[in-house]
Amino acid sequence: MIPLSWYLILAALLFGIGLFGVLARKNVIAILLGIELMLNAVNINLLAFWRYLTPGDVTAQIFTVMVFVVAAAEVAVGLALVISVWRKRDTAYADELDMLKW
Amino acid sequence: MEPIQIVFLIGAALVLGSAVMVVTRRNLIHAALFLILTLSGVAMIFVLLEAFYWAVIQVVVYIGAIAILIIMAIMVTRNVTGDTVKPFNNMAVWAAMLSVVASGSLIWALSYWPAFDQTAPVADTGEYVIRLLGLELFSAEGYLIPTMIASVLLLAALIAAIKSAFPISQEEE
Amino acid sequence: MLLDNWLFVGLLVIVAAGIPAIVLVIARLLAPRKPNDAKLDTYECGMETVGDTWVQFKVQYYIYALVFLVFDVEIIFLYPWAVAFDHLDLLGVIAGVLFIFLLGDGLLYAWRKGALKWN
Amino acid sequence: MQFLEDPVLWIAEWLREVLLGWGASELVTNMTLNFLGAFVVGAMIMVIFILLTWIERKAAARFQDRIGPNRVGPFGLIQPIADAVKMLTKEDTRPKGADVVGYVLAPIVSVFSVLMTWAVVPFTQKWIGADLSVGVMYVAAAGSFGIVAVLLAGWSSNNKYSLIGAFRGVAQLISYEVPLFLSLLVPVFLARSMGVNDIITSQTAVLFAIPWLNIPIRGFFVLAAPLSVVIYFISSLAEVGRAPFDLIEAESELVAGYHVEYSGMKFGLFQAAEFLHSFTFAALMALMFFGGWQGPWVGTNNLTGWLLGGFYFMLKTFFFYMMVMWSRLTFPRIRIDQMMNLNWKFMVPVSLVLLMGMPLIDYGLRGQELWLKYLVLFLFNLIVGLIAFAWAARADRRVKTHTRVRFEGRPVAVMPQAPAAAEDETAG
Repeated sequence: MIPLSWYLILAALLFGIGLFGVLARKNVIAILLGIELMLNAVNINLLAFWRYLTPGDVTAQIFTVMVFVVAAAEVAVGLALVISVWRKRDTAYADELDMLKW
Repeated sequence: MEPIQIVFLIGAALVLGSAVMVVTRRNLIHAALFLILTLSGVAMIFVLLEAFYWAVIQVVVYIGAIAILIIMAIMVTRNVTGDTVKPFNNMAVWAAMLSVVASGSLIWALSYWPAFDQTAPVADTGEYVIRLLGLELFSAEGYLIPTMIASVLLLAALIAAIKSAFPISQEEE
Repeated sequence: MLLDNWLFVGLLVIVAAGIPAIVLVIARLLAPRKPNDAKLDTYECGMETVGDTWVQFKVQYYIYALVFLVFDVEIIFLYPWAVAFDHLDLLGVIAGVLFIFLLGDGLLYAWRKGALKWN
Repeated sequence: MQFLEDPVLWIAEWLREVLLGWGASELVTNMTLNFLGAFVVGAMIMVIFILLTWIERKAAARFQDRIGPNRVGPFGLIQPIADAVKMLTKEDTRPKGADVVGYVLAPIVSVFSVLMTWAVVPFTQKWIGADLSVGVMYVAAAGSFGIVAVLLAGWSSNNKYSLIGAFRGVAQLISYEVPLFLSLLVPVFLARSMGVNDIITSQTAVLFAIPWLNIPIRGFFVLAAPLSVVIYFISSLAEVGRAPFDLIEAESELVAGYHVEYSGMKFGLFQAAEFLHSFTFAALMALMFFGGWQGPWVGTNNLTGWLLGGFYFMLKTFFFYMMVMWSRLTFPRIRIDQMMNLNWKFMVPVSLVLLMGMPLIDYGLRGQELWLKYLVLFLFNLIVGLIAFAWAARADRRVKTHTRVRFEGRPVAVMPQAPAAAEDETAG
């Protein structure tokens, strides 16, 4: 049997890798990739808690649904923004996007 | 070591290895392809967790839709594959340290939790769970309002995305 | 145990990836290999390739993917709804229908906006 | 257990005893048996592919008033073997600048995606690889890898044509996945289960028996949702990417779509994936809407159980495969804008209307007789279909797609001193 700790450690490591991607990458789409990794780590955690702590109750799975919905909405809007910015400014690098800064 | 543990370790190695590649690859398309590998690994982990519905949904939604969308966006915004520019900003070292600290402290904090080394209780994880999920999602005692809010959120996301990515307004018929 | 069912799936992953891989290996062993410059050139109806391969694409493709993504996520809700249908009360049924209706709304918006038009 | 009762289970039991007798542990035995099962399924599908190429060539020939392959072996039956040998010994070029890993991986992923589907397909009542509780969604998940393969092939070839072809192909595949998923939701809804075998067994319910003859009419889901079957069939044609929806390949515009640069066996694998995809969709149609292995005199646990069940399933599957081939060889290719319109402005709205109406009817008739429910659902499908077709025909008349284009003041290649009538000649 696999103890709960294995899943939690895996999720924590995946979260850390995702966090690194978000903080260190320059390209906006690469940052979005990092966010996807972090959301996946969250999902692993939620489902591990469901299986090990409350298998008779699906509340954790409802949270997973919401994570999926948020991930989809975030990707859809985020990428649309990237495309729209790219058309105006011809760039997709986070540190060159300074329209709101002066 | 039990066989199921070996399967888990293979899955975890797949997830972590390809996740590292996702955040370090210079070519964004390669990064996105490694993301697909990571997502498959996560689906495998879900199977081990007996969250079967989520394993297949992971493939359908994440690989079949989100990863495809990301690859398409990379290809639409040309010149961003980043073969020439360095992929990281100047803060990369600090970011690496911060993420090591973040995951390390997460694991450290969790290890004091009494349920940390719990093993899985016996439970019915078959069709019963899906039926319960459908019931909870669509009943007033359950989570009907979050479901409806999620639906409205998706509608809003669709409208916002089309509005911003598709500026030409051409009315039809 | 339910995981036993998935053992078959896991092994089929190996088989399903292995069969085409083995076929490719056999082809590699049998097939002749005499590459030359003209053969390895990018195929473009006999012309020399001009410029970079990464041509820019229309946003149109992206819009379809977007609408597809939203439908895909809503399917997460609809399949459990269909499975649990016998146990739902009237409110749950109406809510599901309303859910599909909202889904159709998004499609209608994209339609009216002209985003679904191929040009 | 007798051999004739169920040969597969009999062999499995025998193998298990042999392996356990050799001192293998329970786990190793289980693994070996499952692996053998997976291998048999995979190998059988590949053998069916070889058979399909023969059927394809023979049927296409008959449709076009030719004879087809008839030299190699009786009726040309050995032709596919000759084809396979040719494919294997053909030179396999890899274009300059191709992304090596992606280029090799794409055809493998393409075949992988099809073979994975067959894990949940029940050939007879008992012969099913894995009776998953999420069977239908599993099928959808396995199909998702096909899109990745298309994108991977198009991108890694380092060719403009293949990249454009891949983009078009992905746009088509993901568009038609929406009505596909929505129409697969209908059998799940009618059976209240996602398991493939559950869906089949819930189609065994007897609606009524024909008087005097005492032949029971079973509630195949095609009777409750004929319009969904139509939508499923059209979108599966498009998912496979064969004519009339072969814009992915579009020989005359994009040379060959996403697999321009592929040759030899790698191309052969794409071909295999395409053929098997059609076959898989035909099988799924038989399973989801036409009762799978159900049929007259199918017993439960005897010779007729597996023999007739497997026979019915294959009969239905090959029938629908013939229908796929029939439409491929009959209809001309449609334009890409027409294809997208057909999907987003016709099939998706219609399936949404169906999905809104059918649950309400079902809820309203909760606790009523089954045949009444089926009758009302059938009529609802019929009415929705009629209205939708009438509306589509009207909309089609309003939008003039065939306006004559006149080239005025533009240099057109006209012969000097041509007759006056030649001015009205238009390019199309």
